[in-house]
Amino acid sequence: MSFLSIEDVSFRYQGKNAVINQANWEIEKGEFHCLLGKSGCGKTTLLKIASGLLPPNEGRVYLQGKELTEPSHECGFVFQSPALLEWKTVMDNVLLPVVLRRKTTPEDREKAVALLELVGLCDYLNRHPAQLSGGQQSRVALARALIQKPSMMFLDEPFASLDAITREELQEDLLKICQLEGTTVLFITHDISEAVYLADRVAVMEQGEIIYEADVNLLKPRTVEMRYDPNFNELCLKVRQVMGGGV
Amino acid sequence: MSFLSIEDVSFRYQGKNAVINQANWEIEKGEFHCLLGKSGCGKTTLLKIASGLLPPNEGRVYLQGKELTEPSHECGFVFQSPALLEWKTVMDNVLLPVVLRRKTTPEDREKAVALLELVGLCDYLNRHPAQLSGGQQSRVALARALIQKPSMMFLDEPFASLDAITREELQEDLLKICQLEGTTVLFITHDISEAVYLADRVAVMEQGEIIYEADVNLLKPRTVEMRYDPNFNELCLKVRQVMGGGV
Amino acid sequence: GTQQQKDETSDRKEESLRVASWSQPITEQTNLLVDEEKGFFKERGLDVTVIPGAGGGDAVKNILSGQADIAFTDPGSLFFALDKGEKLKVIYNVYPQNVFNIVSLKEKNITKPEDLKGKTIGVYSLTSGTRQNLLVMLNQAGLSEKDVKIVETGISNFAPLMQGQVDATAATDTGLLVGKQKGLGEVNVLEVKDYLNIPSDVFVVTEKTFTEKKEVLKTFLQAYQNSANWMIEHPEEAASLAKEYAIDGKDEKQNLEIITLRNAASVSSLTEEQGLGAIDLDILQQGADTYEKLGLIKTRLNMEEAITGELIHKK
Amino acid sequence: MMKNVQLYSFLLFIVLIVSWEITAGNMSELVLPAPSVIFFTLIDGIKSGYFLPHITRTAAEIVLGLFLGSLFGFVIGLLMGEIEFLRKLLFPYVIASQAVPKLALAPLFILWFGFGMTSKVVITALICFFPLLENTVTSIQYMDKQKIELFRMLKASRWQTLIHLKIPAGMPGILAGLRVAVVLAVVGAVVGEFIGGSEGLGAVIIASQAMMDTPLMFASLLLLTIMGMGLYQLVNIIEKIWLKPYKKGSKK
Amino acid sequence: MMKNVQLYSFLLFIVLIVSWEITAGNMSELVLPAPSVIFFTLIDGIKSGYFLPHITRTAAEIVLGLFLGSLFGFVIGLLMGEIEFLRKLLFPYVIASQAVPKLALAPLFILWFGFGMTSKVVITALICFFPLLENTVTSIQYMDKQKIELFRMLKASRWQTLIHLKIPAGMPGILAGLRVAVVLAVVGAVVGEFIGGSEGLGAVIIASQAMMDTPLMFASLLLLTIMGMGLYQLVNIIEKIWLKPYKKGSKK
Ligand SMILES: Nc1ncnc2c1ncn2[C@@H]1O[C@H](COP(=O)(O)OP(=O)(O)OP(=O)(O)O)[C@@H](O)[C@H]1O
Ligand SMILES: Nc1ncnc2c1ncn2[C@@H]1O[C@H](COP(=O)(O)OP(=O)(O)OP(=O)(O)O)[C@@H](O)[C@H]1O
Ligand SMILES: [Mg+2]
Ligand SMILES: [Mg+2]
Repeated sequence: MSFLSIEDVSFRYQGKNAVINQANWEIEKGEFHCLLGKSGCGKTTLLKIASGLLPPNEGRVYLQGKELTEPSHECGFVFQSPALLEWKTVMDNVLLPVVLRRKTTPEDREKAVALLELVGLCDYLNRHPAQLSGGQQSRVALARALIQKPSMMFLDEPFASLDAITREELQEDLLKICQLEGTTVLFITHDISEAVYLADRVAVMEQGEIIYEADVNLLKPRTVEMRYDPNFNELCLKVRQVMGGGV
Repeated sequence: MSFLSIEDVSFRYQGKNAVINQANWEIEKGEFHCLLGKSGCGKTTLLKIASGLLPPNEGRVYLQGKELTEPSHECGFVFQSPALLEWKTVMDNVLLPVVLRRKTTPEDREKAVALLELVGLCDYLNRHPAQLSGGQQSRVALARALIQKPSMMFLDEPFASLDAITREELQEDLLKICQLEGTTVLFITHDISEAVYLADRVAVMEQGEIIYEADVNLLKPRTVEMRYDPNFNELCLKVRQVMGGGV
Repeated sequence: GTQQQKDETSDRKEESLRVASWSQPITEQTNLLVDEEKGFFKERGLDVTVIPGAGGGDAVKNILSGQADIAFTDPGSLFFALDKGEKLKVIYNVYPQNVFNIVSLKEKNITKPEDLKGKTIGVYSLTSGTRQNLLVMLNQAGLSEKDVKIVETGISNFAPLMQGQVDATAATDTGLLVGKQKGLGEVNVLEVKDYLNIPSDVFVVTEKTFTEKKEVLKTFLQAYQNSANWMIEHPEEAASLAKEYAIDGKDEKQNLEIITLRNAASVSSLTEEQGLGAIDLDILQQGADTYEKLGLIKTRLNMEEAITGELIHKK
Repeated sequence: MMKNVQLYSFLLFIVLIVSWEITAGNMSELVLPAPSVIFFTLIDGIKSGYFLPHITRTAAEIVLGLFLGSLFGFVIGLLMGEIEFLRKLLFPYVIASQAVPKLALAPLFILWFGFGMTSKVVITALICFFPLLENTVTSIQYMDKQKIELFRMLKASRWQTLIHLKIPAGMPGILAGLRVAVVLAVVGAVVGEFIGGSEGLGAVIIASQAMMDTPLMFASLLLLTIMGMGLYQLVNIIEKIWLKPYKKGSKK
Repeated sequence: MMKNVQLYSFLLFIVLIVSWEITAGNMSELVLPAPSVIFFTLIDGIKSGYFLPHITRTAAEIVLGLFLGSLFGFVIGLLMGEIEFLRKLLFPYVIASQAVPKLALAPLFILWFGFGMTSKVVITALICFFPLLENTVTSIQYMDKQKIELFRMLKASRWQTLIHLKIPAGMPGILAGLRVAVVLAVVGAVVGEFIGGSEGLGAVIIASQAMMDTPLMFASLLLLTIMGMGLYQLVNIIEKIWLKPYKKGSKK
């Protein structure tokens, strides 16, 4: 039984054409899957369906064998835009998922500080979101998702507004954390090499359909050198071609 | 005389440490400059100062020899987040700069349609921003900046939320348009190869200072093949190193 | 003589005259409201406008501010204004009879003013004549405001009486009439006029208007006398016209009863003698003195200065 | 669920009316007339044409007063929202104009605006202008900083920024102010008529009180409520049309 | 510029007072008393202790009525904002309660709540509850869809979403409603005292009207204006403290 399975899911926004068309997908426990696709092809929509935020018009989503009809306690989500609460400090934004579940403890605060340190924002604890740069905001959103220690994570282009260096550091950190906690991940990105580097399996969407999927046969844990591995480059090229790009 | 020149500019947000520290920069007419740097290093701030949105605490900015104290009519700006007006359709959002200047003519509408076609959104004219995907929104913002035919463009990570393929197409288009109109461009990105591919000159910022600058000696117009040119790769690597990334 | 006068005035230009009333256009003032139909004023070359108000004070203020020429107001408001040093003239006594009374349920056994001691008494509003007349009545019985509890009950003042929230309530004769129709049971009524018959309403003008517009005022008063006479002689016609011209004139039968009451209040032994509108100086002076004694006004008023009967067409 | 609203609404209405009828049965008509009595009074009054001139008059005052009041409230709200100087300068007078009970100023209003319809319209306008002013001032102040920067970059004039950004973005709040204003306008017109009106539902209320015709008073109050509801619903309809694009995607 | 506000404000005040003084000079004191006269009446009344019990009484009614009214307005606003069913069900009664002039219902209020302070507090509460209700309903409805999704994803209960998202995000609008409410509360208390009050500034106004002591009436109106302004400023101070984080970066 897969951890998450998407079965024959279709979706249309009110009165519009189908945005997701008969999509199928399975993720085993602890796997890291990446979803690629052109802008507007339906990645975000599929992710919202998979997480229970949107009910599909057709088909079903199962999480650990149970049909998913609403978001589950075990899932974390990083949205495409940071969605921080402007009236809370960075610290309080990160602690939000905890606050909603129970009283925060000093350990929670320590955990939050550690996560903010991880994303390189430990000097910004008491700032408000409007006082952060774009990339800093998206890192706060990432820290907020990680504080729940979810067993399943949905990440929608979490690194899109980060520079190459910071992004690579965070990729490493994310991989480490997920491996440590056995987190299952569905990750959207438009950076092909990022997808291949992170994923156990990549998929490409086009106009609401999953048109390509492939296992990534690279050793784990990944190292920076692998980015220059011929296998790696080949797979990247293949994905590029599927997505419709020339050489 | 340079088209835009930034002289000894420093800036601090209220009561905080300096975010921009004695920055100097010159752009000649028609040149395409790219600014790179880690997230939070001050790129957006510098761009806002250069465009006259923020007054520097120290130093001056000159546009065509005149000191810049407020945004100029000749400049276009693409913000890091799309900043679309939710209550207007895509079409009206694109036409906004025109509406603010004069009555729109049928030619303006044709122009807008052409630009939306360019960014791949001609089917979405009558949608509202909330009905678009993240990447589609940022493309609308780009079209909005282009409709003014500005002689100077400031672009803050305009392609951050676009997939590799769409991004490359738009890079080509942007270069073409700028060459045609002789537009001077200051472009922020965190994709090193994008910077090198697009720019006549690249600069790297770190903690509010410009720590590296280099001319890009590649032929113009750029072709896709150049991305695999050894010169190109060497420059990318150099920039990477300056930014603090390993090999 | 009337016919001749009519001819004289009809070729003159219409003189406009504004009467500030203490109320809205109500049934009891029908004679003032039906000029369109009956032409009491028009025929004499007067174009009379009635300005509504909320209380006698408004009427006085409206003549003081020049918004009106004649105030249709109560003596209380008159005394207050004179007390403030305003120069006013009473030119006509609209209702020589005091129409105020104190009503209590039979079982309370209040038959004389002395019985009011220690009771809770409702008044329509602190601004209204009900309160002042209540005080006058108490004063005649040697009581003061401190001996009773006065509460404001709003204009539907019989409701709290019936509900038992007040022991007695100050009202007017028309109010009592309507109240009885609405099922107010057996009641005891103490009439203020039995103790001190201060007039209910008078016409007042400023001294300036008095000197400048004597002739017009004279004509007006004569026309008003005619109209009042008409109402006394033809109460049914007035009652049916009130249906159209008065805001509260929906019920013709009730109109007739109100008009009858007002007709009765318009006449007194003095008016029998001298004609409608005759002013009794003594009683107004007594009234002013009582007000002063009650502490309602601060100065002693000499009413002789403020009263003139010279504009009234005598019998 | 939503289809049931009508049903429940109707049921609640019936329950209220019936309990009112029962309560009123034990009480003098002077205090609380039964709904049936009020209803027949209303029907009679409408049939006989008694209410017509009063309704027309009051409606005219409400509409005019509301128009003037909300226009002023909106425009002065824009000015005060935009110009801090004006905000600080005018605010004491605005508060003064609101904290003072209009009933107390009757003679002044008559002095300044005559005893005709004007004074009532002015009072109505004065009463309903404040909620719109306050909401406009507030709504155009909390703006997305990014959008303000966009408009600065596009060199929009202050006026253009208002028209194209601040007003549309603040519209939900402004309309909330308008909804409060329309309801207050009804009260305003009636209070205006209390102060020496000879026509209009407010005058009818005063007269009916004097006549102790409580059913007539309640019938007038009922008419006023209906007017208030009608206006409120009108604003809702305007909102639905105007704010459609906001709701797209911003509400489920 | 901003330092000059005080100066200009003061100048405007002087100009208004002087022109009032001049206008009043040509007019009967009964209609419009001069500011100097009002001022001395006020000082006298305060020194002699005449005003004290009335001020205390009215202030108590305002504070209590405001507290109850805004609490109810806020809570019912939240309920009606959250639950469309309640919104549709209750709205006609809310409008009815507002469109009806309270003065007209005096006898009923006295019947239900007695002659004491209760009826005044109830009227005050009833008058000031509407703006808060309306603004609360509106403010918690226009929410950023993304944030709503965030809270759904975090499995926040309806209550938590209110507390942590909708109320803080709607706070500017809610406070605008509160500002309208505090000013209306002043009017409410006074209107309440018109109906059968023997203490309080409203009763003073009525009594002074009856005795045509216009300066006393204006002095009372002045006191009411001062109360209204004080309350309004209090809300502004609360707003400044509470909304500091909103303004950071979201306003220049
Ligand atoms: N309004 C503000 N108040 C205070 N500090 C701010 C404000 N805006 C930005 N900063 C700080 O200034 C620094 C530079 O911000 P800026 O937005 O210029 O970064 P950036 O280089 O554009 O980053 P990114 O790539 O993440 O967009 C950051 O450390 C940020 O926290
Ligand atoms: N609320 C909406 N109503 C109608 N159509 C929508 C809505 N949201 C998205 N769409 C459309 O659905 C399609 C898929 O959107 P989605 O956000 O899933 O794309 P995406 O793959 O995430 O794109 P991107 O990479 O740009 O974020 C797009 O064409 C978009 O225009
Ligand atoms: Mg997306
Ligand atoms: Mg930036």
